[in-house]
Amino acid sequence: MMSKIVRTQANFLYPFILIFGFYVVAHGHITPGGGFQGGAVIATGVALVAVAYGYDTIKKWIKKTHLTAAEGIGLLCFIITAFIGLSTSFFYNFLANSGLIFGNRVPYGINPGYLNTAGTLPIMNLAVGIEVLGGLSVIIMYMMAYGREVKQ
Amino acid sequence: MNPWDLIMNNAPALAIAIPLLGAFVTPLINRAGRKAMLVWVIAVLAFTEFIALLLVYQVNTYGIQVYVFGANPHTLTVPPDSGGIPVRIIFTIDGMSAFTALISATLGLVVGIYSVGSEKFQTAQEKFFALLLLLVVGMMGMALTGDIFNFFVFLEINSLAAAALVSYHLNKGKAVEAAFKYAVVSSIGALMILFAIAILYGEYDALNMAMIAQRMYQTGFSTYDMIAMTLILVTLAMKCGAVPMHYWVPDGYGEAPGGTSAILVVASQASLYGLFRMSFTVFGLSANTSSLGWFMIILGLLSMFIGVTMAFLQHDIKRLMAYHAVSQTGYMLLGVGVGLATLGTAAFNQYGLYAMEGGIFHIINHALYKGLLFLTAGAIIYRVGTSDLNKMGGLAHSMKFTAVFFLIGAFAIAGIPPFNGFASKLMIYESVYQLNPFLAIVAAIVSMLTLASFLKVFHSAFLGPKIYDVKEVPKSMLFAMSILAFFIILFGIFPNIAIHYLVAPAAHALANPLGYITKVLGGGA
Amino acid sequence: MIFNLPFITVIIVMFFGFYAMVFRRNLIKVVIGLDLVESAVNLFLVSLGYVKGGVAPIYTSAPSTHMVLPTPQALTLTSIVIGVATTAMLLSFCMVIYKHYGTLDTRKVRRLEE
Amino acid sequence: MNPLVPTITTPSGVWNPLVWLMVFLLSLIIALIIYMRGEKTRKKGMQAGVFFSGDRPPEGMDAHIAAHNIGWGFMEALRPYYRAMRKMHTGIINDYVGWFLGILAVMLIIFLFWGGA
Repeated sequence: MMSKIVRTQANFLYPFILIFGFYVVAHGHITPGGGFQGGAVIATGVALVAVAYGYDTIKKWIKKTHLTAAEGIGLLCFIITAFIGLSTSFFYNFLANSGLIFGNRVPYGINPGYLNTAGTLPIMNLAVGIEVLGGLSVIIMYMMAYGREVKQ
Repeated sequence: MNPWDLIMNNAPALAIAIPLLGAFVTPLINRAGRKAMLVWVIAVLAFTEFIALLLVYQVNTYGIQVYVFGANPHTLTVPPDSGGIPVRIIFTIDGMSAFTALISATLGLVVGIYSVGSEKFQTAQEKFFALLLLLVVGMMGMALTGDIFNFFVFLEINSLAAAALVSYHLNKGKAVEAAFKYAVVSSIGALMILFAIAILYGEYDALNMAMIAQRMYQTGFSTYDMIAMTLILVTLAMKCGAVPMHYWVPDGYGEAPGGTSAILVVASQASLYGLFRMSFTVFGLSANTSSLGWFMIILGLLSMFIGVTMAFLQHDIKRLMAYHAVSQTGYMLLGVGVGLATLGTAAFNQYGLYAMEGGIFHIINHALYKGLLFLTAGAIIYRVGTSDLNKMGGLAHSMKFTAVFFLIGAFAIAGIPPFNGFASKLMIYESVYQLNPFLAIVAAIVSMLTLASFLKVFHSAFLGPKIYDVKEVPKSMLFAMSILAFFIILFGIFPNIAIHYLVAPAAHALANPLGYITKVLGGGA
Repeated sequence: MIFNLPFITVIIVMFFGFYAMVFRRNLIKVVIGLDLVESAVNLFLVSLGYVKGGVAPIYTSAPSTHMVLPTPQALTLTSIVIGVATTAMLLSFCMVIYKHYGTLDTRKVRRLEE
Repeated sequence: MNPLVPTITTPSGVWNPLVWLMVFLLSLIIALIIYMRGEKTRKKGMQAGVFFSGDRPPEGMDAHIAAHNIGWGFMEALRPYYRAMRKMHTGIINDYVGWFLGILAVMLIIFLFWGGA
């Protein structure tokens, strides 16, 4: 556990980092960024809290099994989305231009950035985001746990 | 659309999608119990094997197959609005790809069955099996892809999964040391390949192998191509374990758990496939194939000789076999290198093609018998608890089946007729000596030394008085070994089954890069 | 000349990486060297994607002409993802090695030789 | 080419495993016949008791020739070669990377100056 100043800073920054991470994930198909970057940003939030409070405190708040489950669910969503298009071809973008939830056409030229475009890409971005946030956080957690074991 | 058509149309994609799905689901299924997880893993591996057989059938029946991810229809390689460049991820399956995919799937299935017994008492088995499936994904992807960047990605999947598998038994840190070395060396190699890919992309504006080969052929071979080619070929030679860059091989294979070394052999052979694919299909049209061929021949000779003499020195059973893997890789490089050196001349049809067939036939033979030998070594370690040959003896008293399987594998690797090693070695000897008799002499001497060192292993591990009071290994391990032993004898007595359906299509596919390019780019372009 | 600056940087960074990998006798430094090489290759990929006068391929803020191809960025991104996985795995290996061997000196981490 | 015909034709000859197998079996049968025609009156079990100059015969690991003793002469004859090989296989990760980069550099030079294109 680090000093009071660091902990307060971490408390203050943590929600903003999370929100920024989810923003990057959600806008993956229209701006630079995407699932991996957003997930990595979220994982840095976890890392910040973990460093500020120390492993002993954080392991009560964040369960490794939940993170592993997030990893598995993200990967499954990704590959199942790829499998749904199989009747045409693997990874086929079956939602594109269909007008459904993500199916709008992307307009040319300057526009505010419509989220409901690009077919299956936002779904895959979300899946990757969940997977990466789980995966990177669990790496951090395991490394901290093992580091303590090595020290002893 | 009925399920059969779905599988037939999407077989190339399913070859990687099914093991990938299997790898992701394995940890979740493990919540329902170990038995369910094992059944799931074996089912996935068996289905992958089925898909690989289907690919071989499709290639032999309909010629080169092309599969484009996310395209409608799935054979649309060059979309009309792309400016004539294949922009999507393309899987191109010719004889050589199908051949490598079949070996990967087969050894994956065998090692999966074997590991059911051999990893019974380990913790975190679901992670082991997930990594095994990921390794199969990496090998299949390397074999099937027609896009160099994808090749890099699958190469990295292959290396990372393999390194993680090597470290699975900690073995007081020794296995982790081996895995660290393996991972560092493969990562630096993969980065060099990425550098080469960047050079090629900057020059030709494409990532598709066929497109790069065609544009290189049109504009001539430049210095940048030369640098890219050297980076790719040296790295892939290192990844398949050619001397003098073989140091990671004995570490990695020697410390891998149980039968996993058997699949690591195939993981290196996927790199060997990459070496052949790059040198024949991508660079073969433009570069000087004669000097490339001699590069492979010299690496092959060095690997053969240094590998086998270093193996003689070892007293750790798996490390000894790992050096033999280096040595046997030399035969494949020699055979195919002679083919490459004579490509385009009259000598190619005279003996070069036979040398290539011999080298490629040796790939599948090596996967079978070295796989069997590593499985027997894993069985010995499973029962005896040590891998030191100095402490072994008299195991044939109690482990009769393992001894017989070991003997089959040892005779096959030493080239004793009528096992399969003899058939491919004969093809190599009798064709390479026409290029230079020295090559055949070295190959024959190495074969003798191989027999000598396996006699040493057989004597010290299986013969002598009964020292260990052990039982035979579990049935699943014996079953896995018997599959490989069956194929060794089958390909030994009827070598033409393998040559006709697998080896000859692979050799002809490699020797015909124009057919590959035409199939992907659709004639003109 | 000024446009060759990224490529010169690539070469310099890459050689620093190679130097660290070949001459530094510490496992962590070897991993750092590997990451330097990786950064150099990524920089090379990104600088290849630059076109004079081109606009980043973002639909929301650009006119519909003069966009550069997003492929190099995608390649770099994939390479970064793989690099993260590799680095995490190598550092975990370093931790396990340190626990069992008590050292990170490459001359002592050699129980597997010959 | 019928895949079930076992004959391989190489540029310099042919190889048929079935013929080889038949010859092998034939010689086995001949050897068996010779063996069967041997002395029938020998006593079984007498040959096993070995006499080691009055000593008790060694047991277990002592009666077994361990792996490092096999092929000693071969390695002794090639001692300078093996000394060089031992020096090459250091087991240090820096050397592994160094060899790879060295071969890369050498091959770059060779391909750039002598052929390749």
